[in-house]
Amino acid sequence: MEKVISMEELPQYYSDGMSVMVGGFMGVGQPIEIVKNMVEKQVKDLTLICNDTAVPDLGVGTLVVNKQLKKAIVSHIGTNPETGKQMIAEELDVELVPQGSLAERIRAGGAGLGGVLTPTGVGTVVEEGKVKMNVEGKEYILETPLRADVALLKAHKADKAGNLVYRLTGRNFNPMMALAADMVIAEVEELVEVGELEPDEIMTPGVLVDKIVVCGKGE
Amino acid sequence: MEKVISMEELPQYYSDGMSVMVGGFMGVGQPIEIVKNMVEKQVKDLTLICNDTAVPDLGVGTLVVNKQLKKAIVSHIGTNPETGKQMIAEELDVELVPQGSLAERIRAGGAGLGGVLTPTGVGTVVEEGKVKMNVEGKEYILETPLRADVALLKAHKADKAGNLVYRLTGRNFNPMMALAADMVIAEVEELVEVGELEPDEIMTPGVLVDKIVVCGKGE
Amino acid sequence: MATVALNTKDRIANRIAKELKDGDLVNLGIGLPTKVGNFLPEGVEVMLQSENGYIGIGPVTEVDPDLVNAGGQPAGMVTGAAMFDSFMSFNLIRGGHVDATVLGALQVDQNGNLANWMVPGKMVPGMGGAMDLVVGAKKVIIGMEHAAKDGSPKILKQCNLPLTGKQVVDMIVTELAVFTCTDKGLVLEEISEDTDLQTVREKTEADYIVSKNLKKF
Amino acid sequence: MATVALNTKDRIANRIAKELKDGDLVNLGIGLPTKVGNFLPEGVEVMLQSENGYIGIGPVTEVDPDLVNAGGQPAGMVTGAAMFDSFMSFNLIRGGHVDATVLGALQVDQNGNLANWMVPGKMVPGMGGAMDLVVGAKKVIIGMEHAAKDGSPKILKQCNLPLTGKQVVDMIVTELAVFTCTDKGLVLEEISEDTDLQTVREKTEADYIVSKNLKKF
Repeated sequence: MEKVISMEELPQYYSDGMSVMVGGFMGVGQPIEIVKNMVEKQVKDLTLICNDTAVPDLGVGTLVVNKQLKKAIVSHIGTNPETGKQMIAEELDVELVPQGSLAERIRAGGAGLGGVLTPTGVGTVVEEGKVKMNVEGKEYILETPLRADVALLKAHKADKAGNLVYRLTGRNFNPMMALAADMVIAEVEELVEVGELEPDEIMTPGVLVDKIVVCGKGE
Repeated sequence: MEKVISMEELPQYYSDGMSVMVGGFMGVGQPIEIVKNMVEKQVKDLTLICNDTAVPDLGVGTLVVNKQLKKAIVSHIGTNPETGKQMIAEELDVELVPQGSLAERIRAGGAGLGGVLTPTGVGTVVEEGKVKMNVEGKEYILETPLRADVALLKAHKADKAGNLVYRLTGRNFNPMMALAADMVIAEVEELVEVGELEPDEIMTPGVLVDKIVVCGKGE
Repeated sequence: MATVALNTKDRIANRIAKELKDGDLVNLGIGLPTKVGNFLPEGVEVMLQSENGYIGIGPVTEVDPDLVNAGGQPAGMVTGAAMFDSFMSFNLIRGGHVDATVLGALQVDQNGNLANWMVPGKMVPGMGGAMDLVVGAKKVIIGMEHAAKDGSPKILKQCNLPLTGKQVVDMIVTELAVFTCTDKGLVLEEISEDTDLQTVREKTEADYIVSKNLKKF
Repeated sequence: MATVALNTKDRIANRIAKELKDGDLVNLGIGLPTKVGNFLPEGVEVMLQSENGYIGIGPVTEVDPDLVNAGGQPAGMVTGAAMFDSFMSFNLIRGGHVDATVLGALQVDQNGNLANWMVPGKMVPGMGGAMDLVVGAKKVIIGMEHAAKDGSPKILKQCNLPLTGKQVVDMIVTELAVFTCTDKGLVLEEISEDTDLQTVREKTEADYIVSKNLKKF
């Protein structure tokens, strides 16, 4: 049950056509080094689930530029013109999801729920094709679960059992994604021994994390 | 915006017939001193939302023994025989909710959702009277939001802005209840200055907490 | 404080700042709305929330790669700031815990509908957190220039761009006017000191009622 | 290890322990199931999860008022334990992150239905986390004495007490027998060394198939 692996061992978990959740918000709290490795290895036809497509030269933004995505399920693409360009050219299928609904859908996928009823997007294009329900006089949209084959997280610290601690706004979508994929891999800045993290300080329990790649602070 | 109040100032937030969420699991992580005060003040006809009714001589268990409850929405009453007795005598309306569904309902109430679809309780009495939905071939029950007039929390530490830190299994339902009531009052063991808690260590942001009562470690 | 002439955006931000109350939890959108924080009246302290997971945005004292605002730009934090994940962030936003949000707009209409996330075929940045903010925040304030760059009105009878939210706007503040959205439709509450009713009427497509207590700002 | 005669409950716990795999996340119910932790085979380390919000239940070294198990009793924690709230606890349980749960039962039936939370008019402890555990855990193992105290069968054709879950049980372990719940119904996989097929048949109301590879335990 050794969880710590090297970057060289990582590609065995990639496959063309896989769905992949990637933590991070505009690249912050994103496993930049793992993404670089995926660019290098030219994994293709990916379905990306992420908050945004960052910027062209950072993190998941480079996957877009490098045309490795088949589909992107994200809340925002405005900072990466390449995403919009590929979308308009119909080279890339972009499903835009309100940020809160994206968080809900990932959590629902990770928590065994069939969906949640949210008021977000009622009366907008977001409701198109979705079940709507009225609960106590208010309209809601049923947002359904999202899961992925692989989740790629970024943590500040990990212990060897996979317990994770995030730092500041690097936390964002990472804890939810840890619940919602068949294989969960964390890029971490610092690795410590089991027992060095306080039980109350741990933000993602190690049982959710399958593999850890130690990368330092990155560039 | 002074949030710290004394126990003597607390009763202004009580009213007969109010609904009250109380944190704690078998009394652990429960605002025991505030509950004692509610017993003393004989607040009555309460609707209690809590994981359980503890034991007869502890925390919310004493509210049951003292017949201050009209209704209890809980997942477990087995450790307080008085609850079962009053329920069978039809003196107390007990709504038993699966523990995970109780957590979901409180979170939904606090997060503006219309409900969640859970597989928990399908094919049992729990589904009676509830909407059922089939999502991708699996049956789910719609569990609807819960909110309360007042939430009573117990935290290990608070700063004067109301930022809270819980300790070990004292956390339980407290963070969710902080989201789901009109008035949120925390009993805390220790009060510190704003800035003494690390931003990453805070488990409930102070904006959710209206009042703080400092009680030390209790008995 | 010496009176200085404010530019258009600052004037809008300055007026919006007066809507915020001491202790409010506030979410400011990118661009003009961000400026509102610079004009808070004395004695009014608000906590600023950022969709990407914290309360307590403050001035940038040193650049920390792990600390950015919802626009991905370097951010700071105030004493007492609290961090959390995106899930909790939207519990707060959707659950009515944010007292006010200030957002920009492409179009607003007299029914309180808002369009601010895409122009079909031209620009599709995505909604980010905006759709959650407009349904969840207790007060939705739109801060924008009164007309588009080509002079066409932005306050319309009916939005024709895809909506961000339906009947969600509470107040519109431009360099010319302040409107509230009510059950009876838009109400013109204030006009700026250097304009008049006629000018506002000409630059506004929407129907509106002029308040009996019309004020100048 | 010297062989010692085990009492009924320990024998059941001992057999169940062999079902757990190294690295599993396991939730043990109150009572008999708790004993399973005492009988793990060498080389098998599991992490125990507690509904009230942690992973890593360990022996009690000192009583800490903030550290209890799901029965409200003083608990300990192992090195590497992680704490969280009830909401996260049930994300783990319902979301299929718990590899196995061991629970007691009042009744189990040949369709894998389970009743373990109330006896109408007599005893209504409530379901606690049991209903979530049975739908969420990857493997649901029932550990119980084969018959009720009055000798009446507990493994039935059909439960007549209110259900905890429908078609949720994967395996039943008693002091006499091990059954698996399959699409074809119950399969008797093992009988204990000091019983025989006839005795098991007499004490079991449910229909079941006897495995071709019937083993002794």
